[in-house]
Amino acid sequence: MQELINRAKELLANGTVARVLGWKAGDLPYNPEPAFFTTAEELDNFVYNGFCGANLSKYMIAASKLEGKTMVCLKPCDTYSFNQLIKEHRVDREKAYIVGVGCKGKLSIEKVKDLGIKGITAVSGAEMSDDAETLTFQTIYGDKSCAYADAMLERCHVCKGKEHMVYDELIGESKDTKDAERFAEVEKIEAMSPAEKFAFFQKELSKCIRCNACRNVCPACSCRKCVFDSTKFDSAQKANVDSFEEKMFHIIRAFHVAGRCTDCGECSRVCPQGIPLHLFNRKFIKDIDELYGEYQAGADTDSKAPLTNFTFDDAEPSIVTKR
Amino acid sequence: MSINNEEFRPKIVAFCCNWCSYAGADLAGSSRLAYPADVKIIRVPCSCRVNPMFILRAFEKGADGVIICGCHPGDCHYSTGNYYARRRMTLLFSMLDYMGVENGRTRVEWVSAAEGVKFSQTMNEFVEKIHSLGENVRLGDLRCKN
Amino acid sequence: MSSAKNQAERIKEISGVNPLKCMKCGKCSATCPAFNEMDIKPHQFVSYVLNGDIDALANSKSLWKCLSCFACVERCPRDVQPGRLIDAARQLVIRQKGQTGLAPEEIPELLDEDLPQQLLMSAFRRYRR
Amino acid sequence: MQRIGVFVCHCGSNIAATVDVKKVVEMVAMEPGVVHAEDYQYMCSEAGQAKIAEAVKEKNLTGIVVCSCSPRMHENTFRTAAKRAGINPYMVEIANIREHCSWIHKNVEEATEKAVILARAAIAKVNLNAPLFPGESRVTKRALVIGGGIAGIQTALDIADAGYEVDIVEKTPSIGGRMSQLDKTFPTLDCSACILTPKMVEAAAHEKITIYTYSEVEKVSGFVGDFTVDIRKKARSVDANKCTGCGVCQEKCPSKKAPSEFNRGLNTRSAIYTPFAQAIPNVPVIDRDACIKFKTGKCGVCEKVCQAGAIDYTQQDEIVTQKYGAIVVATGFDTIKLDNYDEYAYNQSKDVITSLELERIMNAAGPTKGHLERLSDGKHPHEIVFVQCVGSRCSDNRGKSYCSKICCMYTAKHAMLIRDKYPDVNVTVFYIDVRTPGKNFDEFYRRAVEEYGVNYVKGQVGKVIPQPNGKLLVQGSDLLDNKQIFKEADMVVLATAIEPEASVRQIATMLTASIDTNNFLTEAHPKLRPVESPTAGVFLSGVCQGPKDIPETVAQAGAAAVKAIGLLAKDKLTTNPCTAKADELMCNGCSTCANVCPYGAISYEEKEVNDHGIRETRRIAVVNNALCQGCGACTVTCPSGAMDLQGFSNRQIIAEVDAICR
Amino acid sequence: MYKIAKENLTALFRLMAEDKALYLPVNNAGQVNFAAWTEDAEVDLDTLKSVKSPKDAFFPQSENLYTCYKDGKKIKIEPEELQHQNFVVFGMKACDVKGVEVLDKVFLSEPVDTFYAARRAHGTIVAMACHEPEETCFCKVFGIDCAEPVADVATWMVEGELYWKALTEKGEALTKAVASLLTETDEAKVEDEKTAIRAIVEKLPYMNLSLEGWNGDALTEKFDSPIWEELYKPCLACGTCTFVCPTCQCYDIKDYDTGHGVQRYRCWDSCMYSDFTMMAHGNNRTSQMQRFRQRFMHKLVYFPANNDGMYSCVGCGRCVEKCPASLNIVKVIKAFENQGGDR
Repeated sequence: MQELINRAKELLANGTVARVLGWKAGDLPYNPEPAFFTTAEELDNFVYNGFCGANLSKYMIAASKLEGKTMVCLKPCDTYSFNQLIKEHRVDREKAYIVGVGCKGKLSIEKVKDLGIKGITAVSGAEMSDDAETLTFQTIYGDKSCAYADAMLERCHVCKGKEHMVYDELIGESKDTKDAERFAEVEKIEAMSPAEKFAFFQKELSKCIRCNACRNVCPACSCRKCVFDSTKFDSAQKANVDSFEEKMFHIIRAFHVAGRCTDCGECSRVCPQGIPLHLFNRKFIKDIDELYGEYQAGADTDSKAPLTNFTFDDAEPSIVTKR
Repeated sequence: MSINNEEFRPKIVAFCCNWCSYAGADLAGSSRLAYPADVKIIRVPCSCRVNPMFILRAFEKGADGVIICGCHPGDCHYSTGNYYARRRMTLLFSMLDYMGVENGRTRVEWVSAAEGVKFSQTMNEFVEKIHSLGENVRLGDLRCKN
Repeated sequence: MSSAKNQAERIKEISGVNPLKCMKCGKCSATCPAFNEMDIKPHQFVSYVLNGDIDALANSKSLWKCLSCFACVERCPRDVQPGRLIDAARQLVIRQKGQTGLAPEEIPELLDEDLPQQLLMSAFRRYRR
Repeated sequence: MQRIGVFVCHCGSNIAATVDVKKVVEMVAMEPGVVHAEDYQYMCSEAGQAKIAEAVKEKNLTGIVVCSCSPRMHENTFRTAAKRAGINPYMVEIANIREHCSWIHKNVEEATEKAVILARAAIAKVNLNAPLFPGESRVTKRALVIGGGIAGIQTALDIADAGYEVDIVEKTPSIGGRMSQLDKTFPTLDCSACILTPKMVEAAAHEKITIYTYSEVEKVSGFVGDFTVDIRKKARSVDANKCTGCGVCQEKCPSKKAPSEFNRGLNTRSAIYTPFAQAIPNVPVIDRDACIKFKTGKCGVCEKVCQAGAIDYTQQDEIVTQKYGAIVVATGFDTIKLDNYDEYAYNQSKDVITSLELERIMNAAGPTKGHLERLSDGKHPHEIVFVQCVGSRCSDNRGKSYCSKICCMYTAKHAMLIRDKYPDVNVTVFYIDVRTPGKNFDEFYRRAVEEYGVNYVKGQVGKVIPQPNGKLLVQGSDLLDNKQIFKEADMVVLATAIEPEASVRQIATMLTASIDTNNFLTEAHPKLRPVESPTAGVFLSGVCQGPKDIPETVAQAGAAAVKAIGLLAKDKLTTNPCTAKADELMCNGCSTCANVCPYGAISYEEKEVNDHGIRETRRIAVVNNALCQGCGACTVTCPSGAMDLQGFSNRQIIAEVDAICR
Repeated sequence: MYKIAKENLTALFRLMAEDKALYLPVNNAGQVNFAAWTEDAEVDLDTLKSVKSPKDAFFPQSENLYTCYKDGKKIKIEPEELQHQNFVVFGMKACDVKGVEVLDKVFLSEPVDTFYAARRAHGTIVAMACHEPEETCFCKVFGIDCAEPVADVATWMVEGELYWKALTEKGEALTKAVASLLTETDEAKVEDEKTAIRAIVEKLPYMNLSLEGWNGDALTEKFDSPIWEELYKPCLACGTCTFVCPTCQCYDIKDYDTGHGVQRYRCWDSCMYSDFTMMAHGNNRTSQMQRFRQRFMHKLVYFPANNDGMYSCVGCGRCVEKCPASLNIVKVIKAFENQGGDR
């Protein structure tokens, strides 16, 4: 972390960048927030630890409009999003000085709390410097601990790997934290009967409060005006009046990012109701991989996206009934 | 043969591309090839004009089945439209299936302007399928039922 | 008849070959090193399977004359791969007879340093299922 | 709110027998926006149209719904009627209650109910219709022909004869193309040069034709009627205005080791060269890779011997920018590479040749001065084997899946010519099928067999094995005799598959013309529009569209010319108003829509917008109405819905859906 | 003071649900929210905070107002029925109860919101003390005592028993209705529990948060502060904070075409949304900074200005827990405190 701060100060000082986009220490041990830093003093509040899960690439859309370059800290998986944004002309590569930061798996405070750890006042083991296997918490109800991996975000268990897809320089080491099959959950649902599938999604989506956090955090959902906020489709609804609206919203949300979604997992991370939203996106990814060939959005900036491409002998839609 | 109100009368929306399938439906008409009146056709320039939102919208508002018809692959009036439609619909249908919607409720069929018989047959089959599936309860908006 | 049909299906399934793709150019026969030994020629194999005449095929000399060199597979312009059909037919026959011509235990004593590996593989293909 | 009039047609009894039209009128009258509803015997008749006009006037209608036959039948009729009555023709919608209703249903109650629903959908749509106006774009009265082979020459001549300016861009130093490399042509056996050269000369002399040889298309922008093209004139190093074409430079050039492209590399040429004697223009080119002056700085022989002082070593590439109304692609073909076909020993023996190489050998101006001899040792051959379908009709990935179409005929030609000139030579042709559809084609082939004694063997060659004695052992099958044949040949001629000229890919990309998996350009419709590309204003001539022989190529060249002339003859183009349109404030500039547009109609502009008081420069999609054909692919790929299709807008279609489902 | 053993709670719920609707914290697919009680509902009284606040019970996320439909050429209007069935909300925490008080200020002052008023009239709140407050809690800052909730009935969960104390007439009535299941007891255990809770509260990190300078008079100074420009930047403009908040009261009114008529309904709105207060001419808040500022100015300045100094924040800490960008009202208050507000 100190290396990052030093480098950021250096880049600010020598005029390479006009600002730094990273994370600022929060007021609790686990809630750092994305932040822009413009001076060396501000950088004293810079933090980078296991709780810095936020994918900063989307903030670069706004930063690309600003004067001068922005040093942005991107984790390996964030760089896929950044590439995808370059591809869609939403960020300016020239305006970014990308520091690829190391990542050893990011933590979910929700998972920690699910383990019964509450009243947290201090955390150790979440720093990037040590390779702790265990997280230790000081709480008002006594000291608690848990395995690092048990507190990791779902997405880190299916990590895409420790390579950065785009960067100007790399600082810090990464670890491939993959210990689960990416499509295992999707396959589990696919194996269910239609009634079970329906019940599963109905139950999950019944929790949706239409807060739009999943959409707003998504680097692929970068529309100036979302179709669900627009009058053009007569689809601008804010309420969960009836279960259908959530289905419409979530199907279309996933469909609109199909072939563009890098599977960064931010949607599931931010959902206040813990809906496994990645299950929608990942279903599309799985289908695309199986039907149109392996495709990883954001692995490059010039390949043709699966939904803006075709081959003459693509599968017919009836394949759905045959599988 | 009078209409029995008790009987399930499905609402079926058929999106037909202007150049092949709509003409195929016209041919079915001029050849007097009957299919149930439950099918209502919406004319679109090309199957690639069909937005997944239109399909979900139809289900929301009470449709029991939605079928999309376009030119045969390779025969698209706009040369490539139906290829895009094919991918979009495949993914959408797969998602609906994944969410537990009965997968016979949606269908894509390629019908050329010369295939009046195929059009009529397809519609007969599709209506029959929807009859076997019954009313669409999984995707409808309750407010639209009365 | 129906069993012949089944057998034909079985051969297609084992080999993964679609005999309908054959355009009857004869390049397989043109290229076959064992052509003269064969009573049913490689290109005929394809049409025999196509026509479901499996008995004739099963009883042919060709089945055992094919060297499994796969020259026909390599050169077939339509990707029909007659060699695989022959292979599959042979397999079918061996399975039916429940015999296995070569046991792995026998290999070491048969082994000759000058023997090409390919021949060994070929022998396995032919004599053991 | 619109003021809508609904007109329900009886169509005699066609509709009225099954649909209770009075009931329909009664029901639709209650729909929102409807201020007038009536029925009539024949809405399309003069009297029916008059009723529409009358209602428009009396009730001040802004929109019209006609419940009648298919819009494919009378949409235009009613649009015209509306226009005459003073409302925008695009404010008319048709509810198809004949083909889609009365003709297929028997139960009156059911059919009437459906007719009402179809009418409601049309009314719901018209409520959201907006007047649309076809645009106009100008037409530059000049055509570009890419490729100077027989296809390009013929197209250019036809267009020029109609009185329009035409430019031909040819990448080699001379026009003439593949046909100039041929010796004789089937089925008449007349000499290729004798029929081609006059056309070349005519094109060169035509006052309306400008020929850019040794030139390539570098960039294309614009759209139908108004293309702007950059042509790169490669440096020739010879001043075409000064050169007299005397040929001394070529004679004296000390560098003579460059392989001759014209002779398929069978012999060599000088560094300064014209590809062949009848080249047009008859101005040589210096091959800078082979020229000693360019390589070492020393030499300059050509400059010294040129009396006209035409040699100019300092010449640079030049870019010519020109506007065109129409573009014809005539890029032609080449034979495929045989690297994947080791079994034919093409790369191992000089005596295994392609048919095109045989053409050069047979030609008096060719490497052997027209004598049939083995390239390995110059000996006269006695046994020649022809192999058909080499690389054609291959569904594996070594060759091409299609039939090259011309091989059967030229092989018959070659066999016949050889047997005619050298009766001592035995000719064997291994064939899979002999395909001779065409006027006098089969007769021609039969003559080869019956009169010239060419030995046709039904079967393919499996292998060609060069022998130590210099002969070629051909191993083939004779399927009719069920035999394997071993034949010792002196020469083997391979009927090599043809494929589109490699440069066509780049050209297609520049033109946004689509291309199929074999790199042939796609036609707008395989049956009905075979010489047009789906991209408006781009036409296809010759083999770039698919394998063809000379007469077919010439016929297609003429057809492409007529299509181009038809376009150039117009002063203005009327554009379809049902085009896509991007909402500037919603557009993300992500380029997704442009990626699916089959017409290249979408481009991007950095544009300053005022988004509710926030002024900023944004990348925004702009649709070119002249190019957009209104398919709507872009509208669905646009996630925000910024891209919409006029006449079939999202809201309109949703309104129809709602009306049907309610 | 009464008590009931934890294992008898199901019987209690069943009894209450006999003639009333009963809402209480239910675990649905891993998340605890207030929902109607059913026999197979997974009731969870241990989780401190439901994801959404229980304000839905009185101010649902969406509710129909009236329906218009066509009768020939005429249009008929059918108003939605007001709440007429009694209901109980069981398990609300002290902060959530205070949240309802905030909503009362909005909806029960003139003009009275009849839909809300009907629900308040028919609803009985059974509150529960917070056994183990968490680090995100800061209710004490707003004068709330989570050890002793003020509602129709107050309850405490101590050592496997629920202690029950009616505080109002409605509470007495409810107590009477379920008296068969309750046994009388003294307050000794509850007093210990209160002490214990208060001791924990003292240790919470946010307990010393100072609201100095936040009041109705601070308008111009706070509004014009440059701090907002920095603070809002990570904000994603989602509505999480507003939708989990027990006091957010903004709603939008929309129409839904059912095909048979048009339903006019209202649904929660969020000041974080770009179309918040969108009017025909556009929006009077054009940037996310302005919308972000609106939320906090409303809670800490505008609302107290109009409601005798009452803040419209109750320190429940839900936004602290749920904000995807880790922003929250505490950080805002602290930022002003650290930087002097008008830097």
